[in-house]
Amino acid sequence: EFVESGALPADMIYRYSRHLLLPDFGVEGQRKLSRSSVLVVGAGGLGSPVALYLAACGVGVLGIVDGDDVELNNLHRQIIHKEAYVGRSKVKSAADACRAINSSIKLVEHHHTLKPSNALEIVRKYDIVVDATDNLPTRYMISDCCVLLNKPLISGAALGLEGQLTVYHHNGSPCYRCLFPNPPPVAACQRCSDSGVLGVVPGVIGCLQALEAIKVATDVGEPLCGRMLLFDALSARIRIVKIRGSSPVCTICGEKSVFTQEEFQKFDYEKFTESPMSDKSTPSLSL
Amino acid sequence: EFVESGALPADMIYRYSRHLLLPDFGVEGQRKLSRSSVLVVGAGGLGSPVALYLAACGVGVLGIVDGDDVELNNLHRQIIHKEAYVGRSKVKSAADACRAINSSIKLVEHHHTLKPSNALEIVRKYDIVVDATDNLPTRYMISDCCVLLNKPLISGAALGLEGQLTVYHHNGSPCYRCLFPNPPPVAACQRCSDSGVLGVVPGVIGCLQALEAIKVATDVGEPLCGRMLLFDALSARIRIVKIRGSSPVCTICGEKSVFTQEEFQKFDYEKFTESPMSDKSTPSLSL
Amino acid sequence: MHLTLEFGGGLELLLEKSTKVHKVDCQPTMDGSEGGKATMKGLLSWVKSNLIKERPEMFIKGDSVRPGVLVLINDCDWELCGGLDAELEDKDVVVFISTLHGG
Amino acid sequence: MHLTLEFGGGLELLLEKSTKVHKVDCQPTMDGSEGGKATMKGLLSWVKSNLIKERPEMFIKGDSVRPGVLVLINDCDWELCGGLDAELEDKDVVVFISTLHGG
Ligand SMILES: [Zn+2]
Ligand SMILES: [Zn+2]
Repeated sequence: EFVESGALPADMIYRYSRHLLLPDFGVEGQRKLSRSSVLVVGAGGLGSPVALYLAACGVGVLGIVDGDDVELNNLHRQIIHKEAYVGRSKVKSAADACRAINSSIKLVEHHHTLKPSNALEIVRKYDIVVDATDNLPTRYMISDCCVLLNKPLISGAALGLEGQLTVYHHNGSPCYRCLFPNPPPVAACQRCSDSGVLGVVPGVIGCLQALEAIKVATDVGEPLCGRMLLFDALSARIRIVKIRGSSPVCTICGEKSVFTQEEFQKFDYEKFTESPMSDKSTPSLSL
Repeated sequence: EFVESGALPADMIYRYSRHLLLPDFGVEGQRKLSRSSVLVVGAGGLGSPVALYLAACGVGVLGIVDGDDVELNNLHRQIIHKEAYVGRSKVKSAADACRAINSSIKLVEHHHTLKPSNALEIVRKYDIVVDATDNLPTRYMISDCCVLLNKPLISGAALGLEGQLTVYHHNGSPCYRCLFPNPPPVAACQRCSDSGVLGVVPGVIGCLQALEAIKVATDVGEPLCGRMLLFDALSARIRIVKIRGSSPVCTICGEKSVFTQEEFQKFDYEKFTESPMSDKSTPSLSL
Repeated sequence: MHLTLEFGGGLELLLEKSTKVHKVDCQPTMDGSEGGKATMKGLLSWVKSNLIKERPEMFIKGDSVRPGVLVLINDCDWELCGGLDAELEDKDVVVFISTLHGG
Repeated sequence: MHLTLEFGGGLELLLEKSTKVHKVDCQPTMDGSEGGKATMKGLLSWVKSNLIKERPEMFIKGDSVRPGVLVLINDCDWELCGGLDAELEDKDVVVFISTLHGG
């Protein structure tokens, strides 16, 4: 769609020259990127670097979905949003920032909260999905949706001074339900608004998510399939561990799964996890 | 200077609420950040996330030094610069972007190439220095300067699909000369303009540099002193290795060092490394 | 036997002083004897009795860990090593980490 | 003895197919015998003869590595393990990495 075939256009050669020089990446990698479409779910702490780096590197289509507005207490970590956008849509703010750094890619703004009722329709249009959300029910929902539509899912999370990253449902890797068939007790579902997060921690994880998306889109290198990265900012330790593969008995991605798109659309993820999808509570600080 | 004492102002409490909630960071961490000053040398691939995250998190004074102008072929990785700034000063572009996300911190623009003749004067004003440059002679110069002025140096590098990170001259860690007393042969000095770099690789390293700067500024956690992080994007492997401490026989930071500020100002780093300080060559691509 | 136990993702809050890394000397056999096989099942029981200071239901459910906790033996998912029946050896590193949801 | 040798920071370009990780079986003793002590000095010589395919001056200078190369034995700077005289054991992991300057 964006690059027909053969040689890249001259302005692209100049813009992406530092990519084209890479023996492991080169013209073929850049062409694959320009033909790929990536959906970033969440324009927050993780989504900020994901969207900026995917826009800068030249993916063909970048979709961003988020139903929230920018708040001042987002800005300590959500570097895609300017003060001038406080009170306005996060998706608009993020898309404008991406356009300003690369006007040559196609940006799609999905100004909704992703829900079972709209997720299939939105996710279907993309090759790769990046989970940059901040709550448990949405994480289950996105994973189920990606299994139903057979899309690779680049999943990152950050809280406090720690971060986690893996690629679900790709090259034999598990889905979220393979790893976590049952949701944790409600008391274990801490959010950034409850427990805080050091701003640059989602920055590190988000950059690594953008990298994994690029690797999956271009088929270059070894993505984090069947492996999980565990990041501890305080001690500056990073562990990359081997995790189980896709489970044959998984109720969603397993061989005998009977989970359908219709069931997905009716599934109550908030009830399943006993946890709300939106995270708009203001922390009560007594200092 | 920026926060006098006692409680934080109300707008700061709201803006940084997610930091204040962190038990390991809290009000004391935020106050230390707001009283710290950090100099970022280089507003390029590494400097982009470093400057954005340090501005967002609320360091008191953020200085940026770079003598170059924004070029279109920077934009695939230098996410702080907008297309509208192509042809204009990188320092101005970066400072404007930082101001837009946090107008409450002080930004200082040093629109020069850092040289032995001006480095002491500029570096002296800051508590912490971040090396986000792209060439070997400047790396030796910044390290020597930081030893002379006794400043911690957060040093990152990225090329191709690899990155490296450590903290020099802090808590007994070595200086650059302790590790590399002699410069490598000229043929080993590849640059991004020669060999290319995948845009998000300096993104990952730059975020980690911002994190280390925050840890040093707030005295929270264990900075990467006497350790080096080695990042391989292709295989998604990260190694954190133990490196030697400060060498007693180092000609710069060692006990018997006789290196003075006067000698520093006259030292020819380009001749020492047989390598130029500026990196303005355009790659010759035949595609 | 000497084991290194690490807790993360918030699980460290259940331990004294929220310490993440614990180097311990224990006999995580089913009857605590030196001779028996040291298993993860024995270790979970030992951790619950000896390290967890509060809210044990945030760590254990039934005879396993609660949902949402990943267990790693020498950087490998315990599901690949036998789960509760996985045998432990001297100097093994066992990580318990709660999955994060924030962003 | 079995060793894992890794090359990075561009040094892999000196090897066949630019392969970064090499699992090798070698006797890096000074005379190549099985009985002698395996040292880093012996290993450098073995690597130069057996793995380096081009521009050896980009890897070796004199009897050590060229300036700008870090050597790590089991994730530890070889300067802390004895440098050229460091003794190697079976299954050790030795990393040779060239320092990067880009940004
Ligand atoms: Zn599954
Ligand atoms: Zn030194």
